[in-house]
Amino acid sequence: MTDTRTIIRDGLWTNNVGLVQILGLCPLLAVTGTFINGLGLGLATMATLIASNVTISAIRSLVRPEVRIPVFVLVIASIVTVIELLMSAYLYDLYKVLGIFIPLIVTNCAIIGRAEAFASRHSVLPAFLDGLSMGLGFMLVLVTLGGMREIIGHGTLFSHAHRMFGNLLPDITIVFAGDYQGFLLAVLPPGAFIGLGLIIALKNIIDKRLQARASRVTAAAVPAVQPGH
Amino acid sequence: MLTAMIAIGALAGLFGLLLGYSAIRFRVDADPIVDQIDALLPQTQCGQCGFAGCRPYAEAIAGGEADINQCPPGGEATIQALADLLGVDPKPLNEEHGEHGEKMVAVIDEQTCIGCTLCIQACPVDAILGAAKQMHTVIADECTGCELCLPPCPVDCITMVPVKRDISQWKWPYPEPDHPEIAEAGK
Amino acid sequence: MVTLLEKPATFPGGLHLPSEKSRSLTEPLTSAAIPARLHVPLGQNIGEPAEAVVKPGDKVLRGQLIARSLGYISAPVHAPTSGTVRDVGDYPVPHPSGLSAPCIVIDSDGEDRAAETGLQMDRVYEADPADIRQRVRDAGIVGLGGAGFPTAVKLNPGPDHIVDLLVINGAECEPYITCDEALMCCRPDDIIEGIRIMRHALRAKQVVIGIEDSMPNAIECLRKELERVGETEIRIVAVPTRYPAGGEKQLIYTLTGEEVPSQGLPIDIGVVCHNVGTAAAVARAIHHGEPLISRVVTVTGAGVARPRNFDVRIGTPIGDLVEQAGGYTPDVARLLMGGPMMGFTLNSDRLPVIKTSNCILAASRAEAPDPPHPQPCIRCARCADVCPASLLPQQLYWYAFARNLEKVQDYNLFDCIECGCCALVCPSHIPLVQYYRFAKTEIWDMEREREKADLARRRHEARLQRLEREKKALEERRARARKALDKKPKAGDADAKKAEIAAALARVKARKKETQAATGQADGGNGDGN
Amino acid sequence: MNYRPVLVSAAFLFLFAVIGSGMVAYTHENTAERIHDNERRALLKSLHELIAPERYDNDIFHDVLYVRDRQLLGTDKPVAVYRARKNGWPVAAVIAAVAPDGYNGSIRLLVAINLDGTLAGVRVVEHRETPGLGDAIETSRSDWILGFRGKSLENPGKEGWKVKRDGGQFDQFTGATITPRAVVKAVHNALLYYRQHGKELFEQHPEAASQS
Amino acid sequence: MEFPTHSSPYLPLRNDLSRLMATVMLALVPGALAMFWFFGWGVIFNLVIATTTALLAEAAVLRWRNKPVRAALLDGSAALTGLLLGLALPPLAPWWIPVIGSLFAIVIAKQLYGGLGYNPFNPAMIGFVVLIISFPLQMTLWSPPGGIMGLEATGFLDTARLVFTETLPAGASLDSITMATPLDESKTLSSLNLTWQEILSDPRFGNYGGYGWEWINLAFLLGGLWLWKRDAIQWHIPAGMIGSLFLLSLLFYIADTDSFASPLFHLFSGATMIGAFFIATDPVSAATTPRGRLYYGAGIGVLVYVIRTWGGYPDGVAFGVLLMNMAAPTIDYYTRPRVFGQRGEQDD
Amino acid sequence: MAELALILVSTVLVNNFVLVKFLGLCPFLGVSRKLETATGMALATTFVLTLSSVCAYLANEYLLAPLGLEYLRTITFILVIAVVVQFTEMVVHKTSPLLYQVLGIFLPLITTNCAVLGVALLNVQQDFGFVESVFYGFGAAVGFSMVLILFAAMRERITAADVPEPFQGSAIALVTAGLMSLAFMGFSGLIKG
Ligand SMILES: Cc1cc2nc3c(=O)[nH]c(=O)nc-3n(C[C@H](O)[C@H](O)[C@H](O)COP(=O)(O)O)c2cc1C
Ligand SMILES: Cc1cc2nc3c(=O)[nH]c(=O)nc-3n(C[C@H](O)[C@H](O)[C@H](O)COP(=O)(O)O)c2cc1C
Ligand SMILES: Cc1cc2nc3c(=O)[nH]c(=O)nc-3n(C[C@H](O)[C@H](O)[C@H](O)COP(=O)(O)O)c2cc1C
Ligand SMILES: Cc1cc2nc3c(=O)[nH]c(=O)nc-3n(C[C@H](O)[C@H](O)[C@H](O)CO)c2cc1C
Ligand code: SF4
Ligand code: SF4
Ligand code: SF4
Ligand code: SF4
Ligand code: FES
Repeated sequence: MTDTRTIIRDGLWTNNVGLVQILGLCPLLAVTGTFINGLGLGLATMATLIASNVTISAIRSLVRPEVRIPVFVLVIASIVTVIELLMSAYLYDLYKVLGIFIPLIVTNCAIIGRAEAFASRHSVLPAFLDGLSMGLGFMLVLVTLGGMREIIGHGTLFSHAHRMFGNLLPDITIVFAGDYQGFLLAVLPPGAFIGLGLIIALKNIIDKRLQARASRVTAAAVPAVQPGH
Repeated sequence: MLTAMIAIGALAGLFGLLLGYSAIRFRVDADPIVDQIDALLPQTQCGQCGFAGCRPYAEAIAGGEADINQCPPGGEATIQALADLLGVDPKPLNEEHGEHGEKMVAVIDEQTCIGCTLCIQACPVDAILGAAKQMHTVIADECTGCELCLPPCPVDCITMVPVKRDISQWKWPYPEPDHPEIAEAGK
Repeated sequence: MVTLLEKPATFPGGLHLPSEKSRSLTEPLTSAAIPARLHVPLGQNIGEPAEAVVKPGDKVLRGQLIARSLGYISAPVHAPTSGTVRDVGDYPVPHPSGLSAPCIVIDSDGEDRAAETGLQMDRVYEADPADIRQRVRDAGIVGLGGAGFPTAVKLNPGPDHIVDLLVINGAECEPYITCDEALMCCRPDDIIEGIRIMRHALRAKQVVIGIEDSMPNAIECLRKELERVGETEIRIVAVPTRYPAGGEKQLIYTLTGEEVPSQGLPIDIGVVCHNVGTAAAVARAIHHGEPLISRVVTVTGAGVARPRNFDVRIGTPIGDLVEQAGGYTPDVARLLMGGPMMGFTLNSDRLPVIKTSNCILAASRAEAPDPPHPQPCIRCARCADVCPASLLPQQLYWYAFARNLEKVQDYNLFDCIECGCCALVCPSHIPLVQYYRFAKTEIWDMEREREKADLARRRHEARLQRLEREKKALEERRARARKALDKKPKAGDADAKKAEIAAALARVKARKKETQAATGQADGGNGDGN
Repeated sequence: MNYRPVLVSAAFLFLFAVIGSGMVAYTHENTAERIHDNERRALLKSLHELIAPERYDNDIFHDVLYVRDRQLLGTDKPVAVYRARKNGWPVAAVIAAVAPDGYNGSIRLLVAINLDGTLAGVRVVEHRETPGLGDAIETSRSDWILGFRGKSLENPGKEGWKVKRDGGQFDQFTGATITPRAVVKAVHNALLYYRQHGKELFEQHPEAASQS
Repeated sequence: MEFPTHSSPYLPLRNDLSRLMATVMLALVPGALAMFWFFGWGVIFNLVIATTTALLAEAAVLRWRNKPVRAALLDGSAALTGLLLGLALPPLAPWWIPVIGSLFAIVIAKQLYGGLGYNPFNPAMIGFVVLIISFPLQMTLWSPPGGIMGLEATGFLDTARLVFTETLPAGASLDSITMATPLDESKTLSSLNLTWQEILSDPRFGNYGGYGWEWINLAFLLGGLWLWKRDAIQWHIPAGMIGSLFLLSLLFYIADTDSFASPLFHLFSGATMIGAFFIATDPVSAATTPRGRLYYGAGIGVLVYVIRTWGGYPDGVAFGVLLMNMAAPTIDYYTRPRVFGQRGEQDD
Repeated sequence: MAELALILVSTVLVNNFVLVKFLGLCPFLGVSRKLETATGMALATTFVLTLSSVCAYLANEYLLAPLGLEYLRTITFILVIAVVVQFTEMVVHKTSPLLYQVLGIFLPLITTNCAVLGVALLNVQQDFGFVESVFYGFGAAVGFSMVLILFAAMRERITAADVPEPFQGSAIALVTAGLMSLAFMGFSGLIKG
């Protein structure tokens, strides 16, 4: 059940935090005005998730049930605060934009959720992998939604990359249409909700296609296997 | 740095004492969720869910070890009820466990029955009457249609027949939204 | 304590419907011919069906008991005419399902000889109500107003209820149906007599007959009859013509301004309600010794040539009645039992008339068109505006549609009287009533399933316990057998084990001593013994 | 009653709290400097857009004064005034004025005024105007706000300090007059304030930045 | 003889959905004509574009879902959504405004929920709100009502060119051919601390409402009353909405005649009447219990007043309707009528 | 007084925590399938949110600020919240099984409700005093509860709707939340300043 491939597939697709578990929604919707913002918060969340998963898995056998949750949140909060301090030291612009949602990574339901559901039941290595894949899956949703909203809302992509990369990169903003007036709905709160709804529906459609294909494949394969028995 | 550690440590320690104390002071025993789940299961006791009857399955659901969509006799209705109880999204019946079919009862062909009592031992609800060497009969009202008596019968004298509905048990059909244009659109 | 209102109250909702009654009133009430073969169903009432007491080949007389009642809410069945029992078995019966049910088939001998029933009573008004009830029960009388509830049960208010008011329902609010009106015009004597018997049986303080104000003739006939017998304690009230004025709860509200409690019975507010036909049937039984073997049936609609009312023997095939009403017209498109609002379609006219058949409606396509295609509910709430039970039919529909049986009960599904007003006004043409009936039968079915499941659970648990016991017993037997074999205690608990171990140690020690002693004696003689 | 578990949980929580806060405190000590620096630089960046860095040599970030003038600065609260000097001589003042009557509330501005009373520039720091309509006051949306540069109380005169629709000199945006009207008025008021208090502004000693 | 079967009742049914929708459309005619009279051809363009898009969008989604297309189009609901949206849009809006609005209304607000009867929000108003928050500039392109200060409404050709190619007539600027609506203008003027008396003396205002808007509202009121007569709507919602708007504005007006508009102004400005009789009454998204409908209407009235008086948008009908749509299921739940025979529990 | 009323209006309507500020979304979507559960959650959250807003204020004012440990806010606040929640749960569970039936199962979920920590952090960010903190916490909770209950009632209705298959479940719930937030845009500008 806990083999590497399942863990990774779970995190990225089957049990994706944002699309299937519907957790961690606050940052997912709040900071995805642009691709880069999504990327920034995604990385921060992933780092937290990995660190907290590993720590909690390491101490899992020591914790008593009545203080389990407080200990978990303590661990997570410490990690998040460290990350927050580091970001404000080294990625100040991004830190300013993400605002309150960085400390709020603490209460990102996904993190405590993974701590409870996975890390506290598995050993360090799978917990690390789980953190990585869940974080990656979450980040993918963040950047997809961010990219989508940025394109529709502003007609650009990868704008404000300097917030993330400072002067490492030149301005990589892609402008799709010069005189695009912007479709504000996409950048406003309603657009975030509707956008995520559409992405989830899209995932459902893809799943259905995959399933149809899979059943067609097995249907074709069964007769070939049967004579062997 | 030291102030930080001491301040937070002291706060946490205090809270720890509080929680540890109240964990003892306010201890309560587990709640009866298993009973609630069990009450929703159809009690066919057929084992198709992969457990040795409905209650073990209920225990497995409560323990988070089994999914809610493994009981074919219950079908969608049971899944829906379980989803409501547990506050999760309903999902389609897992077909690995079987398909939801019409309600059936077992009937023993009394001509063929040799009175071996094997079926009696298999029936989870003691719905089969008869003693050794005598022909057996199924009490239709008590048979759950679990089909567990079929495999042991050495002479294959047990068949499953749909439950007969008389006029007092008749159900009004669900009104068909029979759009003629659906067929048209399908073409 | 309920009191009659001076001015009738207005119940919520309701509709003005075209009456269509005059067409079946042009001809007088006559008795229909007795057919050669009658199919008498055993379940003609709410409650348990009756159980046949005759077998094929038996000769029966008119009024003879042919099936006895089972249980309290049940009614016996009597032979409608004299003849031979041809068969006892499943035949199609008039029921929305179109299914078959147990029937007694009687071949008429054409003589219509009567049996002695022993139902008559003299000096009724001095008799014990319990005696009257027993005779009403033995006469197989059930409510003729539509539901077919055993009348004797309703004549027994129970010790803790006082009947303030006996309401006699002559409203007959559904379009087309005129059987009660015909009865009131032609047999007012039976009706009034029946009412007086019921009043006596119930010890009712007041009696009122409610009749729609569109039937002045009927009101007049009853009034004359009251005058004739000098009865002054029975009032007649003309209620405004509005469907469903004849619904029990609606009629009681119209007359008294009191609401029958939701999911309760009229007796909860001290009222009992009977149909006029039921009253007449009671009089026939008590005064003439005639059990319920016939009733008045309206045969009407644009689909029959000469609409009219008949006094019909139970079991008469509908086709025969239509024949006597001049046969079908070419317009006929649909055959209904009951009125157009509450009735149900029949798939064949070979079905028999039963105790609850008040009307046979052979409708033309214009009268009862095929329903237009249903469209989605737009929540316009017209249905709620006309619902006489003040329900929210759109919500009931919404949840019945989604098969949410729990919610649909939250919205008081079981207060729906299936009057059909909502469906008639729905702009989206949704068969609302069918959704409610679907939901109701589904819920009943679910309850039956639940009961079955509970039974299965109990039996399964009992079995598990039994197996456990047997296993224990078996183990004990085995243990005992083993114990008997090697005489060693074999106990599970720690103390016993300790004791066992101690004993074993002692034995070993003892043996050691023995051997030592032995070796000492024999000086290594059998050192590697055993 | 057995109190051992109570102590164990408390100790546990304590332990983790100490480790966690120690970790955080350590990080804090090592980053505090840099974070402070970042904050400073962020403000400087916007100030530099208004006053080129070559024009002054003082520590403008700390050479700040807080003043109050409900009438002309648009708020009850103290308003920061940053002062640029070169070789000790005043060069320009940057007033964090507020335009209180925007379409959706206050608009916070930085108004930089040269010593001679001409505008070095104006920037919007924060606003809640309707996106797509009133937000043309941002530099990223349009160049409108750059148009203030070089203007003063005399250029244009009193009548000119209005939007065109009200007979003045400044453009309004299509469909949105309220926002530019508010900004124009606030800038004009800031200039008036400077005319009244300009002298004092440069004379007073800087106050501790923490006093807010 | 054999007969076909189905469930009761068997009498001919009394009402019809398509006829209901057609009645509503017919009742819109006086109002639409009044708008055409005052605002010219732009109104017609909006109606045509919005309705066509609505129908096409509906057909497309139904096709995708393999549902019967023709029956759904013929029920008239999509067309009605298009019409109502069209009537809410400024006459000089470019062509893509009604298109985007209709697409949102039909696809997101209606069909994603399963089409007619299932949408929890008023589709036309969703379309409108999406537009006003996304394209505030285009959504303020109201031409001056014809006849005001001697101005003529923009002609057919000029309007067409403006709507389809976004080119202005020679010598004109957007500002010269558009004008803030009275509700909008009154907000601007009162923010300049003018009193209501001064505001009303502006030529853009008529006797008690905005110039032209009084007549438009009157026409919609007429159509609405006819709807009520024809039994297509019940009185509760319009009465609740107009009543609460009237009372609230009266209260503030009496308290301070200078800073608050008169009740008449509120009743005969903006979208009050079309809102009360045609939009708030959308049965699908409104509350359905009798008491609930009254509360629902009253809630809209209050919200309209609050948003008009203190909010960021000139009119509050669309937002008021959507906000109360949101509350409708809860209102329904808590205002279930007392079932016949049920005692005590919930009393009217 | 007027200021406190403004705080309430602002947190309930204009800056609604869920629909405008994006806080507390997971429980908003997670426990809104049924009206009854949503009501339970709303009650529990109102209680905890108000309480922890106060506790966090106290912790900040009397522990962190005097010691200059503001950077430890997140840790302290979340610790306070977690303990308040857990303690409440244990007490309720023991003392009132009935109340526990209603609230109990929701309490653990509240620890990870962003709204709770969000309120605490925003309180500090906006320099609120004690009374203001109480009102802010309470207002946020009422705003959360209101939209949660409205949303649950809508979702109950939507479950019976003929929603296209790919949209069934969370997708249509999110779209609905989006449309709700669209409607809430109507309150923007209500409070200036
Ligand atoms: C399950 C059931 C139980 C009833 N019990 C009684 C009863 O105890 N006493 C009584 O007077 N009527 C009883 N009734 C009769 C009802 O009051 C009513 O007269 C009957 O259902 C026919 O009503 P309808 O034709 O309006 O449907 C009962 C009816 C039903 C369906
Ligand atoms: C909608 C509706 C309409 C009814 N109309 C009549 C009617 O017109 N006349 C009548 O006697 N019973 C009518 N009934 C049946 C009565 O409610 C009630 O069952 C009957 O009067 C009881 O009398 P019974 O037991 O003698 O049949 C109607 C029932 C319903 C639900
Ligand atoms: C939804 C909406 C948002 C608006 N937002 C603004 C705004 O942010 N700033 C502004 O100046 N005008 C805004 N307006 C326009 C004003 O209400 C008003 O029409 C305008 O300022 C007067 O412009 P005019 O002089 O061009 O007619 C908005 C209008 C609407 C309908
Ligand atoms: C009285 C009445 C008012 C209506 N109002 C609206 C409306 O405001 N907006 C709309 O999109 N549809 C309206 N419709 C049409 C229809 O109900 C609407 O398209 C449904 O909401 C789509 O499911 C109305 C229909 C009627 C009968
Ligand atoms: S499959 Fe269902 S009915 Fe069968 S044993 Fe399992 S739970 Fe019981
Ligand atoms: S009789 Fe057979 S099918 Fe019926 S319950 Fe017993 S074992 Fe199952
Ligand atoms: S009358 Fe029909 S369409 Fe109207 S609310 Fe009732 S069921 Fe729905
Ligand atoms: S059938 Fe039921 S729901 Fe419909 S109007 Fe009659 S009582 Fe009301
Ligand atoms: S992320 Fe905010 S509540 Fe879950």
